[in-house]
Amino acid sequence: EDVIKIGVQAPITGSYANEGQGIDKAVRLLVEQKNAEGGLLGKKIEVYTCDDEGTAQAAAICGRELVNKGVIAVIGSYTSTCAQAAQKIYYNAGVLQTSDGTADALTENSYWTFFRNSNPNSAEAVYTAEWMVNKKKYDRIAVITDYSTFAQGLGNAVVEEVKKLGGNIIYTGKIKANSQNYTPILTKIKSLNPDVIYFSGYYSDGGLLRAQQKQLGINADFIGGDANDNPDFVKLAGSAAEGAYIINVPTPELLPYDVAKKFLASYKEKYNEMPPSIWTVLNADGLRAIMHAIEETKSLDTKTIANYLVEMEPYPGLSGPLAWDEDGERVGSSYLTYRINENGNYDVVSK
Amino acid sequence: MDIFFQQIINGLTIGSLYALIALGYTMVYGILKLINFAHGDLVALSAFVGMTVFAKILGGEASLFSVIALFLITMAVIAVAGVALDKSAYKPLRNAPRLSAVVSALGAGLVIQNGIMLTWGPNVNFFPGDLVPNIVWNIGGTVVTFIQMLILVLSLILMIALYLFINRTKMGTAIRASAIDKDASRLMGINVDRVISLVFIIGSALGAVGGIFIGMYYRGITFEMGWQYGLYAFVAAIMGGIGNIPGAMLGGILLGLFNALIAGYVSSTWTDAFTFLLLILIIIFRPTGILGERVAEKV
Amino acid sequence: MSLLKLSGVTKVFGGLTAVNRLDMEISEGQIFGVIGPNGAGKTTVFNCITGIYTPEDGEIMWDGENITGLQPHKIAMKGVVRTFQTIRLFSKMSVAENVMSGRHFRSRQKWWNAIFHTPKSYKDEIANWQHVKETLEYFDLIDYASHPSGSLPYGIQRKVEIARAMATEPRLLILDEPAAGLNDSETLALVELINGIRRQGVTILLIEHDMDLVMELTDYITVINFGEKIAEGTPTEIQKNPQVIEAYLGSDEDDE
Amino acid sequence: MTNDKFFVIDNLKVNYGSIQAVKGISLDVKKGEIVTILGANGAGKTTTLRAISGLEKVKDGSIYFKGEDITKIPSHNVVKKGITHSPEGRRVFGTLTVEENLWLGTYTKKTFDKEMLNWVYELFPRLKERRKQLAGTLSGGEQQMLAIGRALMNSPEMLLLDEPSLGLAPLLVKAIFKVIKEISEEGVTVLLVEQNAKAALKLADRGYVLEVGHIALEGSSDELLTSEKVQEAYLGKKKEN
Amino acid sequence: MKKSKNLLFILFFACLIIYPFMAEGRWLAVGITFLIFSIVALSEDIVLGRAGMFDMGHAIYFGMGAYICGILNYHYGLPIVATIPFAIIIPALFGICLSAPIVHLRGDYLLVTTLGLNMVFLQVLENDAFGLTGGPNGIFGIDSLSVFGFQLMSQTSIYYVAFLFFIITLLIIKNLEHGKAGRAFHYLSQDPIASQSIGINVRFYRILAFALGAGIAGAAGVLFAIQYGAISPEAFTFKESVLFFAIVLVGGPSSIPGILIGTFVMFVLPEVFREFETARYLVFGLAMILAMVLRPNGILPFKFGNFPKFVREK
Ligand SMILES: Nc1ncnc2c1ncn2[C@@H]1O[C@H](COP(=O)(O)OP(=O)(O)OP(=O)(O)O)[C@@H](O)[C@H]1O
Ligand SMILES: Nc1ncnc2c1ncn2[C@@H]1O[C@H](COP(=O)(O)OP(=O)(O)OP(=O)(O)O)[C@@H](O)[C@H]1O
Ligand SMILES: [Mg+2]
Ligand SMILES: [Mg+2]
Repeated sequence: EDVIKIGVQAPITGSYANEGQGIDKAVRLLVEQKNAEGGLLGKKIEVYTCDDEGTAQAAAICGRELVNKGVIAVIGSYTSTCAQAAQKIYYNAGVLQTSDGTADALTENSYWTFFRNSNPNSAEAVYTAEWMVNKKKYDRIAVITDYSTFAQGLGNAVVEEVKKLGGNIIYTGKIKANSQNYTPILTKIKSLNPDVIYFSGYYSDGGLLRAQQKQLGINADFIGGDANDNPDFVKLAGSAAEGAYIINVPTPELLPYDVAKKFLASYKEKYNEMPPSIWTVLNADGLRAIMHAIEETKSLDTKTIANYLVEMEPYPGLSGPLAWDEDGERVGSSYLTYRINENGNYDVVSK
Repeated sequence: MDIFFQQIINGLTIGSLYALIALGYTMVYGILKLINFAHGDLVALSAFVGMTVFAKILGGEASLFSVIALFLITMAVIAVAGVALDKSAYKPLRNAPRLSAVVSALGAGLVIQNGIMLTWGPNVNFFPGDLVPNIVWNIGGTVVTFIQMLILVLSLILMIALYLFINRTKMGTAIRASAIDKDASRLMGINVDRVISLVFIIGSALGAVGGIFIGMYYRGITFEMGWQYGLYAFVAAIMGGIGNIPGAMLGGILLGLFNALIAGYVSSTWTDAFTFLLLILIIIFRPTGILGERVAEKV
Repeated sequence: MSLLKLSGVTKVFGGLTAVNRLDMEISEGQIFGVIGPNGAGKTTVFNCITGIYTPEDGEIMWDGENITGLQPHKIAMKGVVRTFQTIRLFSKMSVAENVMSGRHFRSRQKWWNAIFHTPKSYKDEIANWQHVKETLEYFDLIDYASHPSGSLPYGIQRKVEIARAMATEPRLLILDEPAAGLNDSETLALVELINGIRRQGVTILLIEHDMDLVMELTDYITVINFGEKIAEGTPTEIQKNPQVIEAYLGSDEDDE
Repeated sequence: MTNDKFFVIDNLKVNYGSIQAVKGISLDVKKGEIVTILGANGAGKTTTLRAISGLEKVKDGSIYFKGEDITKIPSHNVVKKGITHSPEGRRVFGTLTVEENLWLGTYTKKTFDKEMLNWVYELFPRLKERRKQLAGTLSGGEQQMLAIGRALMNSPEMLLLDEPSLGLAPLLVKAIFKVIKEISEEGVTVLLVEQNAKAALKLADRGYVLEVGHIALEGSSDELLTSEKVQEAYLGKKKEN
Repeated sequence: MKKSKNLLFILFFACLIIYPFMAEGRWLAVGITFLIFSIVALSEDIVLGRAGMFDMGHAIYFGMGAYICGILNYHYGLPIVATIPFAIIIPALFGICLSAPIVHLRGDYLLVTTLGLNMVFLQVLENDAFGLTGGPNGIFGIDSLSVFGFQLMSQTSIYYVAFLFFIITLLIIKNLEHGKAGRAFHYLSQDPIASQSIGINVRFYRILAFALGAGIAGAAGVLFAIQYGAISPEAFTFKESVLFFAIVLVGGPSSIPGILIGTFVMFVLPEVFREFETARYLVFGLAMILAMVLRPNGILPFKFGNFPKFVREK
């Protein structure tokens, strides 16, 4: 074989299409650059993309397809559910997988093939609880999640961590994503006099929640989990966006590292747009780490590569130092809290 | 106590949106005995059309004139779309088994939904804000906004007008007759094809009002949102007694209130389950809905 | 003892009393006629007997057993089977399958035979089709066996409906206006057919507006008007009854 | 020339899919006449009437009314020309009241003719009694009265009646035939389809006998009544004794 | 005519048998899913096509079978084979209990009620009822099927297991067609009042149709769980029910070849046209409309007149 095959499993269509397409674009950009340098171990890299549509069922089919194509590593998927649905297939086939999925369950099985390139929900939850209970000293905390794997995982973890710190959760509830009308649940929360409303779901609902919160005259603070970090949050919330907090790892533009700046510049040049979110960058990091490991070990044996990834010294990533523990969990976290100002821009308020 | 009244206001607002949309289901059902599964997607389409009409044709400046024009133009466009939908997907199936048209409607829904996605993109779009004054009344802790009042009052006016039209005018009686027996109606001199088109025009235009309200009230609009509203409005129509116009209004309001009260007092995680259990109970005890006629089959 | 006995049967729709305290007694082997103006409640009486409606009041005794309010299929299984005023065939199905439907409760197959057949259920299936074949032959319908019943001429459809009812091997056959829509010569054939069925020992209860047929066939007649019985007796008695003439038959002067 | 005739059908053909229901029939009706079409079940009588009022697509041939070709006119416009059709099987509007049904009979008219309504109620007192009842809950006979009454409400020039005596009590059959006579005397031309051959021929001026889509016989009522063929096929042997 | 039909059937089965030797990877997975969906569609057809009840919640029973298999295996450690009887019987019982109060409803009312039940079912799954369903995640890591100590892990072996289930389903439906119950379904769907009046217990047979349909769909659920090793609520939403509903109608209600073609058109073709990407569902919707307009009774409609020849002979 004189080519190295890399798979991308991402939602190219469906609700998360732009995120999935971002991952695909980033991978193709990196591969193009690498091939221009003469390839990996002297071999050209080929990319195979499979659209998992953001559904578990399609993801399972993708898993089989990519394994069959003979890829040695798969980048993706964007959602935890899809990453998880194909995880066992890659494990059985000995194919490496790196995903930004944040569900804690992804590393529970300690599959040696799996490497998370983001931080798990639990890490975000620890940070969030710490910030809410110890920094802001909120007394009455209301938590809202939606029905997605991700949001429920994060929401439940936050509740747990807050309780660990002795915080007071006055309400937990679920909304149905995209149902737009959240006044019933907010009215209920209003009657409980919260200091803060924490929402672990996605921006498309978060923006509306914030707008409707203000409209109902609820004066509590609003904190959105990482999935609220999207320009549309501000557009949806309108003037109500001001003062809302969002907790996330840094946005691509805020990344301080030189490698990151270079990567973003070439991404912008090639596609005439910025990556849709930090998740694109994280997945790019996953690929970069794997390529690095291949070069260091001079091997295409996935087991060897995996071992190297677990043992390697932190490697400079776009999103900060890259290193993994033996469960495939990324070591170290870099969460930030932003406050949205009256112009709709982010101010970093806490690291 | 203020949360109770707040929930009532919440419920009435969303309920009258459901009612407006439900009228489209119920009218088409009445005349074609067809669950027009694409109606919800027409509603979604109207929000997008409204957004574009406002930005591109009306110049994006909010004024009393431009808002009224926004409504009228969008209603006209969606009415035409509704008639086109009927002519292309349902008319060829008038004499086919009933469920064939249902499948065709499901297909048409997919077409509209994905047509929206291809035209306006898969991401959230934004309906122009501040079309109406941003007035908020706070009555003893219960918050009511201008847009809520607008939705409530305008919906009510439209529904009453429709009711009178159907029951008091000759054209309205022709609609009711065509709903019962098309051939016999033709023999009375009624142009049934035109009556059916009229029904699609009215139903779609009312749906368009609903769609614009959704855009104005929530701002963010997505290509998939039609399913959600469509399903609830359809449930409302069934609860009230499908084919029955006051039933659709009652069902819509009832559903809105019920949803708000369940989310407020029982559980936000089980609202859907409660809603559908209510529906099932209503149907079991009143098999043709709350206001549906109960004509025993004559043997 | 009477085979079927109605006492005080009353059926109300909203404010309208369609059948009012009706008594009727049919003996085994009779051809019993029910006549009366349109809307008198004749069909409603039949619907009460066959369980489609439950009467508000009164009692229907079948062979000494109270069958008031029983479900229609239970009543059919006791041997009371009917045809309808407007033909109700399984119009998309073939004539043979229509007649086979009459064999349903005579068939000995169990519900789990829906999943797998046993030699016994298989034999039962063949035996019932054999019975269908005989019925088709009796009614001279064999040529139509595989025709979809809905596209057949009206007269044939009437016959299929009677054949279907007869396939259940009923004790009482209830016919609601069997001659409606038939022309005179077809009606004549129908008379023959009904006489033949009577000869098999089946009791017959029928509604009919064709007075020639009623007079020729029936042994005994009940006349209903506004849900109430206004007369009963043999055909000749009825024909002379002034009340019946006034309410139903009309006098002969009208004829010319 | 067909123009001077009141109503003419010329070589009419109608198909249901591949089935030929009407295979080329020609007939004509003069103003003020009662003409009856007789025929066995499935002969194509109903199909012919449906083709006249535009409910069925005509495959070939033409229909002229007062010199005008109405073959391709949609059914709702046929009514406006002055032809109303009381269909087979009553087809009343079940969930409308009796009175609403009658009202719809005047749909093409600008104003509602109260006198017409009173006349219909006079013809059928039962309808007056039940005028607020939903038509679907009427008995078969009552519905038939309503169907005819509804057709009369349009004060037609020509009335198509499809088996008006179907399922009616003898008294009512007589009544309805009497009404048809009255209607005709008021100048309405009647084309009557009937199973009840004897009664129909007694009433009609002329008749046509239809057999599987063809006209088998035609003539004045007296001719047909005495024709052996008609005697045998439609009146039954029993009439001999 | 009859002969060529038999020949086509034999050809079709031959193709199904050798398919795993010709396809691999994604296409083999598509083949397995085709078999599974065909089974579900055939079971939906018992209720919708044959008994004429507008069931738009069939994904409930399919999902129930899958979840019962998953739960018993994952939480209680039962081997997959041992879960099969439960995955058939429990959905069948649910089919009885859920349908009993609603089978008397007419057409569209039944449709919306079953659709509603599907929504309730989904919410039960998503809310992780009794801590068993795993919430929106579903259940991951279900064991593979092992029979007599053989681990049937490979796609090919799963394919043949599905094929076996498929054949059994076809046999059941054949038995149904040639017996009292199957005919009763047709009678009552065309005219319940006439059916009652000749002694058919309409209610009993309606519920029986649901029970049968639910049981078979439950078995298909097991196959689904085996194939993916993972189950999550999104595979059993009311949109899936709509898919099965549409398969039956596009293919031809009551017609076995029709339904197989329907499954092919509605499930396999979209896989083939993956290249259309974003426009795919638009094309899919257009195809649904077109299919119905061109073939209102389904692509291969069912023909009545199924009875032994001797009946017709003089
Ligand atoms: N389901 C129903 N709801 C309301 N009224 C009904 C119903 N069924 C029958 N009726 C009324 O009951 C009366 C008797 O009707 P029925 O059908 O028994 O008459 P019938 O004697 O059979 O007449 P025909 O000879 O015209 O068939 C009629 O006035 C009819 O309007
Ligand atoms: N909708 C239809 N589809 C197919 N065939 C039809 C249809 N309607 C009628 N036919 C057939 O056309 C022929 C003529 O039918 P038509 O109803 O005109 O007869 P008719 O003389 O009115 O009979 P009847 O006395 O029974 O009313 C018959 O063979 C009938 O089966
Ligand atoms: Mg009657
Ligand atoms: Mg006719």
